[in-house]
Amino acid sequence: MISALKNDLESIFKDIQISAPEDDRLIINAQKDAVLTILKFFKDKGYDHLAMISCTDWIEEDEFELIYIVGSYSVYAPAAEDITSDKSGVSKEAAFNGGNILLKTRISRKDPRFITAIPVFENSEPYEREIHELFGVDFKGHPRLTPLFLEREYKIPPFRKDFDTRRYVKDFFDQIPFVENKEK
Amino acid sequence: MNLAQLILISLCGAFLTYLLGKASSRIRDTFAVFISLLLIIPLFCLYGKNEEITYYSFLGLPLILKITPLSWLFAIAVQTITSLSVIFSLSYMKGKERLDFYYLMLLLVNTGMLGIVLSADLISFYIFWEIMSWSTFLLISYNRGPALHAGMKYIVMSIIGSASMIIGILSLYVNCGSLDFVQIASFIPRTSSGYTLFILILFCITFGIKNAIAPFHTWLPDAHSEAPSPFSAVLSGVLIKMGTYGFILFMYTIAGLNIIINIGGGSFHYLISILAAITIIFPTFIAVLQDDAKRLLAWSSIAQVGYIILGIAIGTGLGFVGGVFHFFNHAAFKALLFLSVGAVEYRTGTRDLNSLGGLIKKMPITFFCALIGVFGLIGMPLTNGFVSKWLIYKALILGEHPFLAFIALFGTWGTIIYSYKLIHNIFLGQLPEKFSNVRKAPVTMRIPVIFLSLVVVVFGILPGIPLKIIDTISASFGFQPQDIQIWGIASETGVLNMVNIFAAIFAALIFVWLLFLMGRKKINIAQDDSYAAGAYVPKDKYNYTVDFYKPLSGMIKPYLRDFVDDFYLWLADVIRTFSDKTRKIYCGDLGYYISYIVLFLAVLIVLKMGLKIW
Amino acid sequence: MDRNDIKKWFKSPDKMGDKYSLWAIYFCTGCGIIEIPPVITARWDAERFGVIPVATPRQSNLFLITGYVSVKTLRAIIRTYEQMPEPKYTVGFGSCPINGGMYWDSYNTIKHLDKYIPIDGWIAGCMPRPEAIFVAVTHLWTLIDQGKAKAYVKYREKYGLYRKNQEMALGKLDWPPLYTTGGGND
Amino acid sequence: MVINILEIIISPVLAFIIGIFFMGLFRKITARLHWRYGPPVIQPFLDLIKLFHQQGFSHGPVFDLGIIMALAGSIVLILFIPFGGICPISNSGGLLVIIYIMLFAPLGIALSGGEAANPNISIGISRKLILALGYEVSFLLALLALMTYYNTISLVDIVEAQDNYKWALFSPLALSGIAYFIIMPAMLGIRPFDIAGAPQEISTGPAIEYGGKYLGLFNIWHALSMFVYIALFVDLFLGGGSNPLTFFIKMLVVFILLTFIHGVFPRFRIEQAIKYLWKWPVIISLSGLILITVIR
Repeated sequence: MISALKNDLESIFKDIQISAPEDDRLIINAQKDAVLTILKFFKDKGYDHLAMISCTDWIEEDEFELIYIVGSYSVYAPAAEDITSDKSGVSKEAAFNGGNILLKTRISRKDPRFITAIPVFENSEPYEREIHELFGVDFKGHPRLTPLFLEREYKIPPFRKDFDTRRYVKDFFDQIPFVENKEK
Repeated sequence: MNLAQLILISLCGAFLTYLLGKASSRIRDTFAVFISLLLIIPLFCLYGKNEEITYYSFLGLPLILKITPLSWLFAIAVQTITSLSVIFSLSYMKGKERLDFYYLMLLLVNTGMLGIVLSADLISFYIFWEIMSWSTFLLISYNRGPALHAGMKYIVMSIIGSASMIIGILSLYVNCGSLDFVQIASFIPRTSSGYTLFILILFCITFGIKNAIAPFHTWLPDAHSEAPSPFSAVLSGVLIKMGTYGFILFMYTIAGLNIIINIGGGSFHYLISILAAITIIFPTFIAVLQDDAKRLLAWSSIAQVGYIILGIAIGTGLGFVGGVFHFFNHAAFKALLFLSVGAVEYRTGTRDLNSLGGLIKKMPITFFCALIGVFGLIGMPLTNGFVSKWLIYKALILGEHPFLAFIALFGTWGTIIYSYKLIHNIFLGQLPEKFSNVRKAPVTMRIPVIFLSLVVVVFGILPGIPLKIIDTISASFGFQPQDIQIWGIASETGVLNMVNIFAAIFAALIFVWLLFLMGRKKINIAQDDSYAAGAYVPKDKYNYTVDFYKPLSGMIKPYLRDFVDDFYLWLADVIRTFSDKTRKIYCGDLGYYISYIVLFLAVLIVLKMGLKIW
Repeated sequence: MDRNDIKKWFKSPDKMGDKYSLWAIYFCTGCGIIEIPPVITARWDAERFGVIPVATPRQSNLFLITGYVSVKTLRAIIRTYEQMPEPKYTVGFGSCPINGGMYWDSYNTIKHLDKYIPIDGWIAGCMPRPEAIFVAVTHLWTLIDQGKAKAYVKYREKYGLYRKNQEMALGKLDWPPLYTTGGGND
Repeated sequence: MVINILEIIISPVLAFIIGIFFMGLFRKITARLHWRYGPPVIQPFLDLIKLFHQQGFSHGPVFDLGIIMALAGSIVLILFIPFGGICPISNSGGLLVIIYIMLFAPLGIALSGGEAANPNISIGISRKLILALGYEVSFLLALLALMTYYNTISLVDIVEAQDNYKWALFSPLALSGIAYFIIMPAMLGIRPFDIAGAPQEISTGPAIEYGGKYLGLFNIWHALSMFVYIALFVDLFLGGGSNPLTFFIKMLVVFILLTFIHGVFPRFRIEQAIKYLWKWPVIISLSGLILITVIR
């Protein structure tokens, strides 16, 4: 099934690199503007569960990398050994090993802007809010990019590599004086 | 000052307020208060004297007014409650229009009730009964809109009642010749018991409708929640009790004790007490489900009236004294509750139990009086409600009616459930933002409320005062007199010493208060400094009032659909469709009319010939 | 645990009362709360010492701050601490409330908890075992006996400083200051 | 007259001591059920000492009045209940007055809880009142069976009628006695029915905002109400005892049985509690009442 998917993808989309290290995982590197169409393509194929959107900060190449992890609930994918021992009561042919798809894309670090994936997957809203708060990536079309976890405003969003936590603690928490005790 | 002048003064007093109203509202208000207060004094000094006066004769039948201990008690209750509600409506109805009409109707209702209570023959009884019914109808539908529907429902049922009363009066006139209570009372033992049963049933239908007993109660909740608050205090305080007066009148003065006991093998008064027991149970639990304060109180009135009729219908001296005393208490604390809900509605503009809350900080006196009213309703030991309920229960238990006693006692816990919901949703809990600038109730509203709560507490601690009056009534009806002291009842089967209980509770309160002071000094904190699991209390969203008894209502709601009301509405539909069909006969075409006449004549001829056509 | 020391009872019943009925508020502040269930149930039974978990701050007089304190939880800890009636005692579990522990350089945890609320005693260990908790309780007893467990008095007297620190760390607090004049009203 | 005043002073003090002892025993037995040592038996007494010198927060005058009224109601209730030979106020009203004075406590706590303006408290109070509605049915049926069987409404007569081992529990009133015992946990508010004060769900319901001395008064009230309900059961169904010692032993037996029930059962949800309370105890007490009316 994975291999069938691979050639469909290559036929439809031009400049994407696909690699399949194991039989149940597919890693795709695509361009910024192709991401939504690929996501829709996978959704129609039964991959209806967006497990995670995560972001890594390639500070040397001055780029952010957004990773969309898509899995499928509708098609039950039992663990490998179930198939052999046939305990799971699922006939062999139907045992489609859905696995999950990693769709990676690169956006520039200086003005990190990207479009929201809510039209395709509604549940991507909190993930994008989190990435906006902790990396500073702005998702156009997102209904509410309000702060989610953090208590305070940060000049540099905390998960970026150039955010120096030690210095932040020194010039924020350590400024708060101790309440000295009388008899000390 | 004889009775006819009394009625005359209150009647033209009513019309005079209407005329004065044209001049200026201030004079009208003061005159209305003056006239209603003035009438209490002559009534008060009529105690003990049994005056009688035939003020008019109609078709050869004398119309008589007579004062008896029973009518004295009812007259005093009627007059005080009406004057209190007149004082209350001075400021409650300030902004509203058509006030002259309102005061006229209120005083007319008062005249009607006084007339009923003082009349000694069926004609004047019926006249005043109609005055009362019609002026109540006009008052119920005072503020337009849904009130008209409620008024219509009320007037239809009371017309049915009056119709059955007319039939009773006519049949009595035909058989007995005269309509004076004394003659009828002497006539009843002579006739067959079937006829007395027929008369009793007819009149009990009338009084049952007015009294909102089980099958005829459906008009009361709508009428109460739509009527203006001061009038609904009168309506549920004393107006319903005219039905009770009628019951007592017919069961004891006219029919007499021993006839009632063994009429139909003793089944008649037992049937009424079962009906009364039913009226205690299901309205109490419907009241638990209500969200509108006045509708809740209306359902509770039906339940409490069940207690009164239960007390009267058992037929023992103790039960009768308990029933009449409960009438007096219910008039006091139910009017108190309606007036305090009216005061809350006047200040906050709403009486929906789901959106109110925390008003104790803004209206402490109204809260305290409403609390005493609720304690009276439940029957807490230091209030008058407890003494009357104790009497009824003792009569039931020692009178070998354990199941009736169980229903009455279980009704008490239903009363606690809905009356705590009333107090909690209006006065306790967080004060919403929009009520933060609510002011105290105005003085004219606080006077009646404070007076009534004093009545509830004083007669609770010293029940001897009213009980002695009621004992003279029960003695006049042939019950053996109870041994009544100032502090309660002393009889060999069980002593109730209210002063003793008051002393014990007071001493315990003082002792616990000292224990309370022994601890460390308390610190007063604001309403939003409450436990919210570490979070700060959110404004306006920290109140649990919507659907207060959710688990209970989930279980009892399906059983409590008001079948009787649906039956009546279904009956009304059937009659409407039937009359629609018959309407088609009058199609306005002359040819049809002639054919109807000819057809009818043919039928007559056939009948006349005894169907021997050939 | 010399219980029948009746003379001590009559001399200072309030101290003894505090000692032998420490009611701890059951508030899970951090990762250390996993140590509390074994402490209060059959395995180690804190009720022998009179320590029982209670649901609300109003009823409690012992506040166990178990584990690291994140910035958001600090808001709830301060709120709960201020709602507790005096005399109240606080015990910090593990190294994180002392100086941030292994989150010493994190932007989101509170380093020195006693900058914000006064602490009576600390238990070292990155999640102290139940025996250590009982040692802390008995140590707290000796502190109460010597009258040194006066953190709530310090909080009352230096409330202005504490409040300033809290506002520096958390920004605007949405409840009014507990003591208005800086000095407490007993 | 002097003896009467002496009795009026002694019986609440005696009730307080027994109540506090029962609370201590309660925690000790439940602890032993959990295989742990549990606090010393005098622990509730130590808690009271601590609570009374701890600071109390008040939400307004009705907040204080409510808890004072609740405790005063329980103390007055003790005066009405014959304890062994001692019965301070025996001549006014009998069982009917007792039923109505029992209303002081729930209403007092409901009022003070309502004033504390906390939704958890309101939920606790509404659960407590619904639960009371649940057990009140069979409680009233049991009492009515007793009153009609002995044809009196005064408790003292009922106790005298059961002298020299004619206990009501073994007479035709056995059914009502069993029904009364089944609903006892609901009346005392212990484990199978402690929905109103569930610490986990609504953080102890009405007792949330009670601080120092308020919690002290609340604990004293709980101890006294436990004493009252068990004493009433012993008086009504177990002959009431000629001297305080036999009375105390009977109460102890009943109490220990109840603590076992408390230690073993999980907590009902409020709907389950009502369904249960309106089914089994009502069937038993109703059949008891019918049996009594048939016999008399």
